[in-house]
Amino acid sequence: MTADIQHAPATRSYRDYAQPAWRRLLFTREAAIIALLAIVYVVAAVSVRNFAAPITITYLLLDVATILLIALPMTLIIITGEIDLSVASVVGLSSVTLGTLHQAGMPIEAAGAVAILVGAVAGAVNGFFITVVGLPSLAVTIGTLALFRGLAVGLLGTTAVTDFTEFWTDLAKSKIPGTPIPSVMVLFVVLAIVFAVLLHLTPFGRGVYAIGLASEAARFSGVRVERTKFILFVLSGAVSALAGIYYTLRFGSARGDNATGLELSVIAAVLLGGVSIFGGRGNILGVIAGVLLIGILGSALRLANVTSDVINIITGALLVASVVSTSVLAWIHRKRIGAGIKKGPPAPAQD
Amino acid sequence: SDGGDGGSGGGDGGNLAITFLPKNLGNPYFDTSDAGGKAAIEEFGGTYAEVGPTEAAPDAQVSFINTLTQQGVGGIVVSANDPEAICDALNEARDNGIKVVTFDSDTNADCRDLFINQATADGIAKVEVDEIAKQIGNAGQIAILSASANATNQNAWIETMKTYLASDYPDIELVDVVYGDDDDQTSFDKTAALLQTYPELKGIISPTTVGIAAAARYLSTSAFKGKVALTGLGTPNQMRDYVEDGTVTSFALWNPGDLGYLAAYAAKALIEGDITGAEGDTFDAGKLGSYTVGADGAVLLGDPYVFDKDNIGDFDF
Amino acid sequence: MSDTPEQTDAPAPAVLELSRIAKAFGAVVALTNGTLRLERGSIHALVGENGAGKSTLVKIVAGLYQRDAGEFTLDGASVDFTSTAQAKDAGIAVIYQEPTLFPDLSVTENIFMGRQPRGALGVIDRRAMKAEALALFERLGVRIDPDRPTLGLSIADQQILEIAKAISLDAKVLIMDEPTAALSGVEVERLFAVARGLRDEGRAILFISHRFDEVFALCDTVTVMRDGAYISTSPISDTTVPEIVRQMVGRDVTTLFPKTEVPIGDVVLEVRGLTQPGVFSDVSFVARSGEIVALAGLVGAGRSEIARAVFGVDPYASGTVTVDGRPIAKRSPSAAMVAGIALVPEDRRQQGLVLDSSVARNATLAIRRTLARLGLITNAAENGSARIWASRLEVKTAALDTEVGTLSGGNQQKVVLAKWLATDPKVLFVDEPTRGIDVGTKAEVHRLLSELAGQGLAIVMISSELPEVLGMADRVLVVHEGRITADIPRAEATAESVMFAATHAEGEAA
Amino acid sequence: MTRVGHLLKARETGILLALVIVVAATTIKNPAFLFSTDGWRDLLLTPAILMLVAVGQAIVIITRSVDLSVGSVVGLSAYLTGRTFIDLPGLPWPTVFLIGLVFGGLLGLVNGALVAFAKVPALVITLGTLYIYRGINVMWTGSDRINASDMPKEFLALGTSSLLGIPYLTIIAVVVLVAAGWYMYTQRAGRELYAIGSDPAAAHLYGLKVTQRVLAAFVVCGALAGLAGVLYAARYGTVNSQAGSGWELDAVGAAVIGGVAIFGGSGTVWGAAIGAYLLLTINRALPVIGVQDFWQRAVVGVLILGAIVLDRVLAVRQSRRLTEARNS
Ligand SMILES: Nc1ncnc2c1ncn2[C@@H]1O[C@H](COP(=O)(O)OP(=O)(O)OP(=O)(O)O)[C@@H](O)[C@H]1O
Ligand SMILES: Nc1ncnc2c1ncn2[C@@H]1O[C@H](COP(=O)(O)OP(=O)(O)OP(=O)(O)O)[C@@H](O)[C@H]1O
Ligand SMILES: [Mg+2]
Ligand SMILES: [Mg+2]
Repeated sequence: MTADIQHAPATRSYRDYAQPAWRRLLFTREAAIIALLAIVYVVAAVSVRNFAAPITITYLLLDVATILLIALPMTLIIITGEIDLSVASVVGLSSVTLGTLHQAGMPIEAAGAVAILVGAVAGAVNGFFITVVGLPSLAVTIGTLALFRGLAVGLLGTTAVTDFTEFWTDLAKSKIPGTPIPSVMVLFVVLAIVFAVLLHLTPFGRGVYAIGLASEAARFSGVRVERTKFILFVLSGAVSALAGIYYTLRFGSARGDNATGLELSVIAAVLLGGVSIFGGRGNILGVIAGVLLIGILGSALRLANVTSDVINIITGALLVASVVSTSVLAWIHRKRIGAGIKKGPPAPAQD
Repeated sequence: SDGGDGGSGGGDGGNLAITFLPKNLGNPYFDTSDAGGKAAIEEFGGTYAEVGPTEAAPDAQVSFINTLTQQGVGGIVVSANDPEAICDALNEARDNGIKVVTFDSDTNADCRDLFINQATADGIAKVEVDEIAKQIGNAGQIAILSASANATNQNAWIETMKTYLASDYPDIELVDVVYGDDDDQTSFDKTAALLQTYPELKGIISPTTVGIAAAARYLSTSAFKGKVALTGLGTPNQMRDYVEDGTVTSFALWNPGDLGYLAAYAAKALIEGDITGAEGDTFDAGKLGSYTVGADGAVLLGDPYVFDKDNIGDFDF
Repeated sequence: MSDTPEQTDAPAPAVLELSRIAKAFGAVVALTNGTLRLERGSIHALVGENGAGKSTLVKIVAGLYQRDAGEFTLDGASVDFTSTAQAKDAGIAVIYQEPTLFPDLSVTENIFMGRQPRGALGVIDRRAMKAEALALFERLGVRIDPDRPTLGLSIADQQILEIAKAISLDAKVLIMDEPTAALSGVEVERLFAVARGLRDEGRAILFISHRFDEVFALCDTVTVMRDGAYISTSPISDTTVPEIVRQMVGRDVTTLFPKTEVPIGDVVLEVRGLTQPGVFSDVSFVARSGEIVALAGLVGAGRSEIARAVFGVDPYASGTVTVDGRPIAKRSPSAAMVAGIALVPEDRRQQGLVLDSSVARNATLAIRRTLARLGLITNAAENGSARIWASRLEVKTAALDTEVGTLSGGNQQKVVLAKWLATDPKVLFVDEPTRGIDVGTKAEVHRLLSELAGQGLAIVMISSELPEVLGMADRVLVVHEGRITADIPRAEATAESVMFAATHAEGEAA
Repeated sequence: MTRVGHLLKARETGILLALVIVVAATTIKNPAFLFSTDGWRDLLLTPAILMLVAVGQAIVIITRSVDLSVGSVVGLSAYLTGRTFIDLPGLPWPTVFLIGLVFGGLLGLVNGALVAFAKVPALVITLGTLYIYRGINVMWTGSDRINASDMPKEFLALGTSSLLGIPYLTIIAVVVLVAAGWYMYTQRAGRELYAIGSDPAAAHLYGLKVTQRVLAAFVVCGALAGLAGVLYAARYGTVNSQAGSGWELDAVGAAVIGGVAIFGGSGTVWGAAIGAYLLLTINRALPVIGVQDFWQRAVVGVLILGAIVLDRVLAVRQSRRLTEARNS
C-alpha cells in the first residue's frame, strides 16, 4: 500500500542502440550510395575503354572539385532545413572580384583573400535576410541568385580577365607528385574533415541537426538557431568564393557568367548523397559519395560516347530513383513486419 | 568506345578520327558547319564525330576535350566559348599528339595549331556597317543586338564597327549594344526593349545568326516593320521569310558549310604532317582548292557574302 | 440525466464494439488486447497510464491505423476502415490528442473543411458557413472571431475549435482524446454541458482523460487499460479513484502531492517590472532556493509568456531578470541557461522535444556544450549522460537511440525533464508539467519536484490544475490578464482565494 | 472582421501597386512604353506565358510542394507543338492546344505520382525530372529546330495579334487565371489544397484526400506548363531544345513575389500572376529607364528581395493586429 513509486520497479537498463552496429551502418542511404559508387566504378573500369587509366581520376577530380567544395557547407545548410541557391552566383562574383583586383595590380594572394571576404559578405547578406528578417531561404536565395550574378556580370561586362600569374594557374591544375590526384584535393580533404568534424562531432553540429528536425524545440533548448544559420550561410558564401577562385584559376579566365547553373548540380549531388531536403538527416560521407557518383557516371558515359542529354537523363533518374527507392524499401519493411505480427501468436487473453 | 581507333583508314598512317566540338549542340549554324566537316572527312576517308555541351557555357567544353584526349582522337575541331578557359585542356590534348583546329571562334593563338577564320573582323564589320548605312540613308540612330557579352568574335567585330562608324559615318549614332545570349527568347525580348527605349531608332545590326532571326521575327509583326532596318549575320533558311516579306533587305554570312569543310581538311593536313601550322604553309582543301596559312596560324575562308531578295533563292543552308 | 434511455444494468445495444484488437509499430507493440464497448446515450471513460494504448485504439477506430488483429464492429456489422474519411462517413467524430488545425485558414474554414455548405456550381456559401460557425460557438458559449486565421490562437482556443469541429459533425459516436488537457474550469464545464446534451440525444461518447475528477463528474462507465491490454469495465458508480488507479498501475499509489517541508533559502531568481505590451505588464516576483512558486491563473492569463520571456525565448520591452543578483541578457535562452535557468515548456511536441531525434540526443541537447571534451562530443558521452537521467526518471524505452516521438506522452515529458535536470539548474520553470500525464507518472513528477526543491532548487511551476497548485506550492502567484494580482502564501492558499484572484483584477497584491 | 480581410488582400495589393509604379515611372520616362501599339501589346503579352506557368506553380506551392520541372515541360511541349504541325499537317491548329494541355498534364502526372504515392519530397523529384525532361527534349530535338515557317500563319498570328487591343495570348492566360482563381477560392477541392499545404499531417488526420489532391495539383501545373509551351511556340516562332530553360526559377520567383508562401497554405494565384507581370515588366522597363544591360539582373535580384521583405512586413503587421484583436 505504501510502496513508494521510486522503489517499486526494478531500475531499468538501457541498451545504447536498438540494432546491432552492422545493421545500423549497412542499411543506410549512405551505404547504398557508396556501394553504388563502387559498382559503377568497377563496371566502368571493366567495360569502358580508357576509363581505368589514371588520367581519368585526374580529370574527374578536377571537374568535380568545385561541386565537392560547395557541397560541404550546402550539406549543413540543407540539414538545418534551409537551402542556398545563390552559391553559383557567388562563384561568379568571386571570380570577377579576383579578376578585377588582379588586373588592377593586386597579387593573387591578396585578391583571393578579398574574394573570399566578398563571398563571406554575400553569405552574410543571405544570412541577414533569412535569420534577422526571417524570410524563407528558398525565396531569399532566388533573389540573391539574380543579385550576385547581376553584380558579377555588371562589374566585368564584356571583358574576361585571363592574365593570371602562371604559378597559381599551374597550381590549380597540378597533381600531387607521384599520383594522379589533383593538388586541389588536399584543400578539399582538409575542408571535408573540418566540416565533417563540425557536423558530426561538435555541439554546433548537434544544434544543426536539432534545428533541422525541430527548430522551435532547438531554440527552447538553448540552441542559437539564428546564429547557427547565419554562420552556415557565411561559411557557404566563403567556401563558394574559394571554389570560385579555384574555378577561375583552373580555367584561367575570370568571367561574370562562370559556373552559371551550378547550384542545381550541387543540390542534386547533396540530395543524392542522402541528405533530406526537409532537414535533420544526412552526413558528409554520403554527400561526397553522391558528388563522386554523378562525376564518375558522367565521365564514364562521355568516354563511352554517350551524349550529354543522356547523361542528364541518367543523373535525373538516379536522383528520382534514390529517393523513391528509400521510400519503397521503407514501405516493404513495414509490410513485412506487419505480416510477421499477423502470423505471430494470438494476443494473450485478458487477465 | 569507337572514337579512338576507327580513323586510321586514309592517308599515310595518321589517325584521321576527327571530332567536331561546336559551342553548343542544337545550333543550326553549327549543324551546317559540322555537316560540311563531315562531308570533307567522308571524302578523305576519316572518322567523323560530333560532341558538345547543350549550353554554350565557358567551362562546359573542357570535359569534352578531356574525354577526347583520353580517347586519343587524331584531331579536334572546336569553336571556343571562351578564348582562355579551354586553353589548358587543348594544350594537354596537343601534348598527347592531338591536332587542334579552331574555327568560327578562336582561342588564344598558343592553344591551337590552326584557326580557320570565316572572315576578317574588318571584312565583317565593314559589310554590316555599309549595309545598314545604305538602308537608313547614312544618318540616324542604330543599335547592336549581339550574342553573349563575352563572345570573342562578336566583341572584336563590334569594336571594329565602332571605329569604322566614327571614321566613315559620323552622322550615324550607335546608341546601345545589347546581348541576347544567343538565345531566341532573350534576343526577341531584347529587340522589343530596344525599339521601345529608342523611338528614334533607324536600324539594328545583329552580328549573330540567332539574334538576327529573333529580331526579324519581332519586327515582322510589329509596327516598326519596314521602318527600322535590320541587318547582320544570318543563314538564308532562317531569314528567307523575312527577306521575302520586306522586314529585312539584306544580310551577310559566309558559307558555314564551307567553313567546316575547310577546318576538316586543315585538321587532316596537320594530322598527316603535311603542314605544321606555320605561316606560309599551304594545304589542299578538296573542292575549295588550296589555302595558305597566314599570320598567327590563321587561315582565311574568304569574304562574307551578302544575301538579298535577288539571290537568296539560290541557297539552302 | 434521469432520462437516459436504458438502465445501466440491462445491457444496452452497443454502437461500437472492439475486441481483442492488436497493433504493433515495427518492434513496438502498442496494443495486444484492445477491447471496448460503447453504448448509445452514454459517456464512457477510457483511462490508463501513458503509453497504455488509448490513443492508438482511438486511431484505429478513426480509420487512421489499421488493426493487425481483432474485431471491430459498428452497429453490429464488422467494419474495416482504411481512411479517416470512411470513419467520418460512418458517423464517428474524433478529437485527436494532437491538434489537427490548418493554421493559415480561417476558424470557420477549419470547422467545415471538406464539407462546406455549397450553392450553385458547387460554390462555397461563405455566409451560411459563418452563420453556422457562430451558432456553434454560441452553443459552446465561447467567443472566437470566425474570420481570423487559426494561426496564433492559444492552445485553449485551438482545443475549443477542435471540439466545435467534432460536434458540428453531428456524429453518432464522438471520441475525445484528452480534450480538457488545455482547458480551464469554466470551459471544461461548458464542454461537459454540451457532452451531456449529446448523450441525452442518444449519442455514444468516449472520453479519455487523466483527470479523475472529470471522469467521475462526467462519465457513466469507465474502461481501464494497461500495457496495451484491456483490464476492466465498470459503471462509474461502482468504482473509486484508488480502485481505478490500482488497476491502471497494477499496484497502489499513495500520495499524489508528496510535498515535503524544506528550509527556504536565499532569493535565487528575481524578476522586476517585466513588461511586454499586450502580453504582460509590470510582472515582479522572486523565487528562493528550496521554494516552489506556483503561477496560477486562467488559461490565457499569460503565464507561459512570462516564463518564456524570463527564459529568453520571447522578447520583453522593459524590466530585469536577475539570478543570484546577476542580471541576464534579454532574448537569449543560452544566456539564461548559463545563468542557471531551465524551462520545461508547455508544448512538449513543438517546444520540448526534437521528436525525430533519439532519446539520448534529446536528453543531452541542452548540455551538449558541457559534455564536449576539447570541443568534441561523442555518442558515448551522450549515451552515458542520457542513461543516468533516463534511469533516474524511469523513462520507458528499450534503447537510447529510440526516436523520442515514438514514446508515449508521459515518457516524452520525462525526457524533457531529464534534459533540463541534466543542466543542473538553479531555477526550474515547469509549464504544465503534468499535462497529459497519467497518475503514476504524475505522482512521480511531483515527488521529483519536491526532491529537487529539497536539494535547493528554486522551482516556478505553472499549472492550471488547482489541486496541483495547492498541493505543491509554497507560494501561489495569481496571474490575471498579464499582471500578478495576488501573492498567497501556502497557509492561506485555498481554492476560493486563488480562484477569486484569478478572476478578479481588483484583488491587487501587495 | 473585415479589417482582417482587407489586410489579407493587401498582400496582392502591395505587389499590384509596385507593378503600377514600375509601369508609371517607365512611361513617364518614355511614353512609348505604354502608349505605343507595340508597347501596350508587349506589356500585356510578354509576361502572359510565364503567368500561366506561375499560376500552376502557385497551385503546387500552396499544397506545400514545388515543381522545378516546369521549364523543361514548357520546352518539351513547345517542341511537340512544332512537331505536331510538321508531322500532322492536316490537323486543325486549335487541337494543338489540347495536345499541349494533355501532354503537359501527363508529365505533371509523372511528377505528381512520384511525389504523392512514393511520398518523397517534391523538390528532389522535380529536380530529377527537370534533368530528365530536358534530356529527353535534347535527345528528341537533337540539333533540329522548329522555325516559324513550319507552323501555320493563323497559329503564329495568335502569338502577336490582338482582340480589341488585348493580345490573344493574354486573353487565354487571363481566362485560365480567372478559372484557377475562382476554383481555388470557391470550391471545396480548392480550399482543401490550402488545408493540405497549411498542415499536411493534420490534413491526413482530418481525412482529406491528400494523395489525390496533390496529384491533381501537379497535373494542373504540368498542364498549364504544357499550354504555356504551345503559346511559346506561337509567340516566339522558333523552338530549339533549350526553350523554357531556367523558367523554373522565374516561376517560383513570380509566385513568391506574388505572396505565395513557399511553405504552403497561403497566397493566391492572383498574386502569382501579378508577380509574373512584375518580374518580366521590370526586365523590360530597366533598359527603358536606362539601366545598363549588365546590371539588370542585379536590379531584378534587389526587387525580388524587396518584394519578399514587403510581404513579410505586411504579414507581421497582420499578425500584430490579430494579437491586438484577441486581447481586446
Ligand atoms: N506511430 C507510432 N510509431 C511507433 N510507436 C507508436 C506509435 N504510436 C504509438 N506508439 C507506441 O504505442 C504505445 C501506445 O501509445 P499511445 O499513444 O496509444 O498511448 P496513450 O495511452 O494514448 O498514452 P498517453 O496517455 O500518453 O497519450 C506507446 O508505447 C507508443 O510509444
Ligand atoms: N501563439 C500566440 N501568438 C500570439 N499571442 C499569443 C499566442 N499564444 C498566446 N498569446 C497571447 O498570450 C496570452 C496568454 O496565452 P496562453 O494561453 O499561452 O496563456 P497561459 O497563461 O500560459 O495559459 P496556459 O499556460 O494555461 O495555457 C493570450 O491572451 C494571448 O493574447
Ligand atoms: Mg494518448
Ligand atoms: Mg500556457
